[in-house]
Amino acid sequence: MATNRLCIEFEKTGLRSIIGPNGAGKTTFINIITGRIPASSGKVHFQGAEITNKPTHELVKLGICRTFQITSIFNNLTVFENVRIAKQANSGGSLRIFSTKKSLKKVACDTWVILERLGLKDLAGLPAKNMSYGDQRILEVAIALAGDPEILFLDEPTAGMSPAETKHISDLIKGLSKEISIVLVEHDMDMVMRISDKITVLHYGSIIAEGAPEEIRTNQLVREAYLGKDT
Amino acid sequence: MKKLLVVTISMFSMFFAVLMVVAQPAAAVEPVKIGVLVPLTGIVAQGGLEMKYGIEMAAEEKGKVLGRPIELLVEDTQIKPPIAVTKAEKLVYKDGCIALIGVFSSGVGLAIAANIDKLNVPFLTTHVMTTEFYNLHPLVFRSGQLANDQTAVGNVKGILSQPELKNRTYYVIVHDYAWGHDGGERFIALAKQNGIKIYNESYDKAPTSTKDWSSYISKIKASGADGVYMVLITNVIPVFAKQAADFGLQAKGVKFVSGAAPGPVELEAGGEACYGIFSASDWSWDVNNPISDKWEKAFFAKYKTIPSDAAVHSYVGAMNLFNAIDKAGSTDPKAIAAALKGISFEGPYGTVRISAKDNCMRNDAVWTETVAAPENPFGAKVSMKVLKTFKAAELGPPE
Amino acid sequence: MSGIATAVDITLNSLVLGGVFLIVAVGLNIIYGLSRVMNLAHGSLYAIGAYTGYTIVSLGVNFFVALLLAPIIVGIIGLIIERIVIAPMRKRSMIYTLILTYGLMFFLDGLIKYVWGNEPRFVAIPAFMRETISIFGTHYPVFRLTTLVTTAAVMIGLMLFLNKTRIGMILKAASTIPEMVSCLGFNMNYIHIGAFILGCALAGVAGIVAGPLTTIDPLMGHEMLISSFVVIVIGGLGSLRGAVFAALLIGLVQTLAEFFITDLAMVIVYMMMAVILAFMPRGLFGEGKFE
Amino acid sequence: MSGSPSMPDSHTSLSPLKLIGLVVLFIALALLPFVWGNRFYISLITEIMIYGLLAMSLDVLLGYTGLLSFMHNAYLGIGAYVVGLFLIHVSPTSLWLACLVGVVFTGLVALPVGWIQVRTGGLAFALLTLAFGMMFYTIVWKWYGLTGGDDGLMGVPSPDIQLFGWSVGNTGNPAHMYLLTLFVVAIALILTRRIISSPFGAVLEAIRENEERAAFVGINVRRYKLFGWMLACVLAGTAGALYILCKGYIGPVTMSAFAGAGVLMMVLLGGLGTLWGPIVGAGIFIYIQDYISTMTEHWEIFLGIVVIFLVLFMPTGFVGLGNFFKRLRKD
Repeated sequence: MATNRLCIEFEKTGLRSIIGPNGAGKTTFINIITGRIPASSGKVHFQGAEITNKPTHELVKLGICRTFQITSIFNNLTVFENVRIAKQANSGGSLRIFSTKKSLKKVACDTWVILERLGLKDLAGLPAKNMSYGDQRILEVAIALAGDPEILFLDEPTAGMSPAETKHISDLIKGLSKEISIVLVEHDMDMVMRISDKITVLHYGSIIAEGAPEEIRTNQLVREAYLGKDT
Repeated sequence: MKKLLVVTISMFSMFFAVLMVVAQPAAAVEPVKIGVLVPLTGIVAQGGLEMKYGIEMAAEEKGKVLGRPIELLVEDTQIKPPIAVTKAEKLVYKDGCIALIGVFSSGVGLAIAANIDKLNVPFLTTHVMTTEFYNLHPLVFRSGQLANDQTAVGNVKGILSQPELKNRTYYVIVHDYAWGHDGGERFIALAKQNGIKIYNESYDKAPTSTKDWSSYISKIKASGADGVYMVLITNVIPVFAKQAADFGLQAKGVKFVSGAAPGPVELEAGGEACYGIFSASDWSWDVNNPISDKWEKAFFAKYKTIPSDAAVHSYVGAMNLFNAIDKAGSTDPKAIAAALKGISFEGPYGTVRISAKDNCMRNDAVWTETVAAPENPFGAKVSMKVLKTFKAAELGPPE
Repeated sequence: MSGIATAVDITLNSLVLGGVFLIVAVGLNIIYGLSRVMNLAHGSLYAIGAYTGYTIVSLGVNFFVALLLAPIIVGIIGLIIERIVIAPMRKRSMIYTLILTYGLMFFLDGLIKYVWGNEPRFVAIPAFMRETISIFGTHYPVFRLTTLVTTAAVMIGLMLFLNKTRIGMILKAASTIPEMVSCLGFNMNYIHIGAFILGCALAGVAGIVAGPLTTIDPLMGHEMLISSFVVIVIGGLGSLRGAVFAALLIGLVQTLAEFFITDLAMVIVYMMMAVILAFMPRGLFGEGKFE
Repeated sequence: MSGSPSMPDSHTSLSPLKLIGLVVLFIALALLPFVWGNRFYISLITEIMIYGLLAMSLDVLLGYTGLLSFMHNAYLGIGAYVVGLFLIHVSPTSLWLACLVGVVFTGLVALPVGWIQVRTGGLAFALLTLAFGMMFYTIVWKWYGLTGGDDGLMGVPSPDIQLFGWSVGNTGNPAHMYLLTLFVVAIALILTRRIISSPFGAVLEAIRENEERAAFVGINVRRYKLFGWMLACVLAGTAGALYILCKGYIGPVTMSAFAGAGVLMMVLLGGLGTLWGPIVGAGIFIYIQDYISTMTEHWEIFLGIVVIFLVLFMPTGFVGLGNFFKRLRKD
């Protein structure tokens, strides 16, 4: 049982982090919410409506977007196209088979705004596969952002990033958490402690602690989960 | 660097291939070009090869037509109708052939005939049995294997002439395409008229790609029929016979009558399992007359393979065509067609006359049984022994 | 001939046909299961097995010795193919591997025609196998019964190899979780080569076993390839039980279709294949999915 | 925001120079039959264009949506059979109606098949196309009464439709058939290129690149795969209508698995993901199949080697070669 009788509430805005030792069920949990794995039991509600086991693209239309632990982007498309396609899928126009991509003026403008915000503007013409690993992680966040998310799940965004990139991405996430709700699955403890509004600790598929960073740092149960019981 | 090297090689090979095609040897006197369409790949490649040999022998023997040398241009139809049509277009438009000859299967013959107005050349088939060729088109002729109706008449008469075959119940199995259906239906109709018992009037239809005949043979065993009438493509006959022998049909005394003349080379592969197959066909090397014996020796000397009816049909057909071109005195398709009507040639199996009424040949035929071959110069183990001969008029169709 | 005799005939015929399908399909399954290579040239290797068997027997070697020699030769051919053509495709996408093995099929079919020509060939089976024995009133060729025995022997041998020998277990494990096996220190390269050779050898065995049953001609590989696809799809990927069930089922349907001349029987088989592919990706018993 | 600089797009949009070049090429091709009167080459090039259209429609599936179809020629066959049957049984004169019925019927057949096909991807999709393809092949072969079975459709009347005063159809002057084919294929090429570079086309490419990420940006992957499938099948149906007009014949052999893989070969020879590449590929394949087979009947060995060589060393095909040389000049 990856997750059992797990109940979490997310606020409209703010940055919630989910931490826990490897195999605690963090990724499985957000996979269920985002429709990547069908939920065997339990319910998922979003803004009052029940959305359990809805197909992925409908969830995204509702505003539930995510990034993946293993970077998942459109390799052979340019950076600009990666974000533009996400924007187009979100704001409509995909069924227009005779007009050109340029004709979707608003989609193009919004794309430039997102690229600007994430500092990817000068890489716009580059095929995504030629970018550095760190930039690809940032591009994936940009793609997720292009879906106008209400709630954004980030699965270990800083994994494999340089300290400078980690700093840049954590500031960005902090800024975003003011407008929308962000759920961060992360191992980088000091980053989590620094920027999270609230932290939930998962262990063997169930919640063992939930609260502000300070409470979690001093919580005995959390220390045992990580460091193991000292006999 | 590796990629660059590889790319230059591929460019060079393409260039070389184009060069080879374009550099056509210039001939001194403009030869008369005849297009030969035979299957050189696929399951009937052996028959196609023998047809090519027969036509080459005729060209060699005839030497000149309209005072000009004969040039044969051979193309492989792969017995696929669309490819045969493209090859026919190549022979007529690109190579400038003034006539087409050959073709092994009905499907291919009918596909080319459907395009004959566009091609606008006389088209003489030498191994097509479908009855749809009677009066099909003013430019389309047949001078080769007995048609389905003639074979059915020959087989029924042959069965009636053999006491041990007459009162058997025949199980009919055919290859599942137009030629097979036509052959099966005609035999069943004629057999019923003459009181020959048929076990399954809705005859069995087996796909041409069938390799494992066990379930069909089991059905024959289950039916208790002591005779089998098979309308199968030439090279499948020994396969069917061999698998039937495996199941002990021959041992139980079942006799086989074939709606298509088995090819001698194919029979060799089947060995003793192929003994005891009766069939009406134009010719087998067991026919002894001066022309036939002379032709057989010349054929064996040149090609070192057992002379077959596919080769002799094409030889006679080619001679008819060459004589018709000479008679017409020009390469105009209408003139050659007019000359072909009613033309006849004294060949190894007697006079072969192309009927002026329906553009298809009339000739004598033989009723043969496959037996262990007597002493013969060709080293053949299996031979088609002649039991009875038919006059052309007997087989019809009336003119 | 009584109804029982016909029933015996049909069952034996479908068992023989199903047996050949089984060996070819299992070979294809092993190669795909272990190295994710769907080898479209598998049918041609089956044909090469039949032709090699024919040549060995025509050189006077005893049929049963040929039964061992042919798979070894086809296995060696498999090794050569793997080293030259398949190995560089390791990292490439599945679509290119498919197209490559398709080109390989063209090449091998052309080679068969070049070496052995076009006419059908017959394997000279030993004299004692040519008789027929009567079972429940039907004369059934002894040779076809020996084919059943050979098929059973090959399958049991394979089962023992996979479950009892060390290499076998490694191969079986690698087909489920390749990463884990490589973490345990086994060189995945050898496993891929081993799987490919084993798969080709099985195609070779099926070839020489089926040779005397049907005609040996250059096109025998094409139909067998499509039938073996049907078997591994319906049986399910990586499952021996599934392959056995599916092979016998297809053998029965094809035999009955030919016996009762229902024209559209094969259409039903393809429809079943389509339904399983679309709605039951694991097939009837399979573990793995067709990615 | 400093306006929106020109969108860096992986597709080179049609610069004026290129446009003129294409128009000149089209006119040259249109005049070819009158300059070079040899009828064999004209009908050969017509056949190449028809197979090119079929290969291009397969490229829409393979090169742009990343879906491999083993037997895409089945839909050419359906289109051809329906047009042929309409001409034989309904009315031998109304050719345009026959072609319309043929293409629409192919679409109607492709819809339910497509609905099942898009539930799968990758190898399962390819095997499913094989299953459906063999189903159509067996039905056409066995339904002897209607389709003429193994011998194919016989007795197709080739009406001479008056296209601006020219008689088209397989008995008419092949130059007219050539022009009709050139006209239809050119339109299909322009339309498909327009669709591929449209927002809809961008969705297809996203699905090709990464199907899961496409779902996670809000694309209903199955629906768009179905649209891509329908576009490819309708184009194949059009090629089928042209095929029976040009050849006056259609048979199961054209719909077989063997021929289906030939079309796949054309796309690879030409180059994946370049719409007009497969048309070049069709030319190369038919050249190999026809010319080489006259020189030696072992043309299959030659073709096998070319394919293996291409996949190993030059996956972008001959057209891709062009880009290869461009890259060479740059570095």
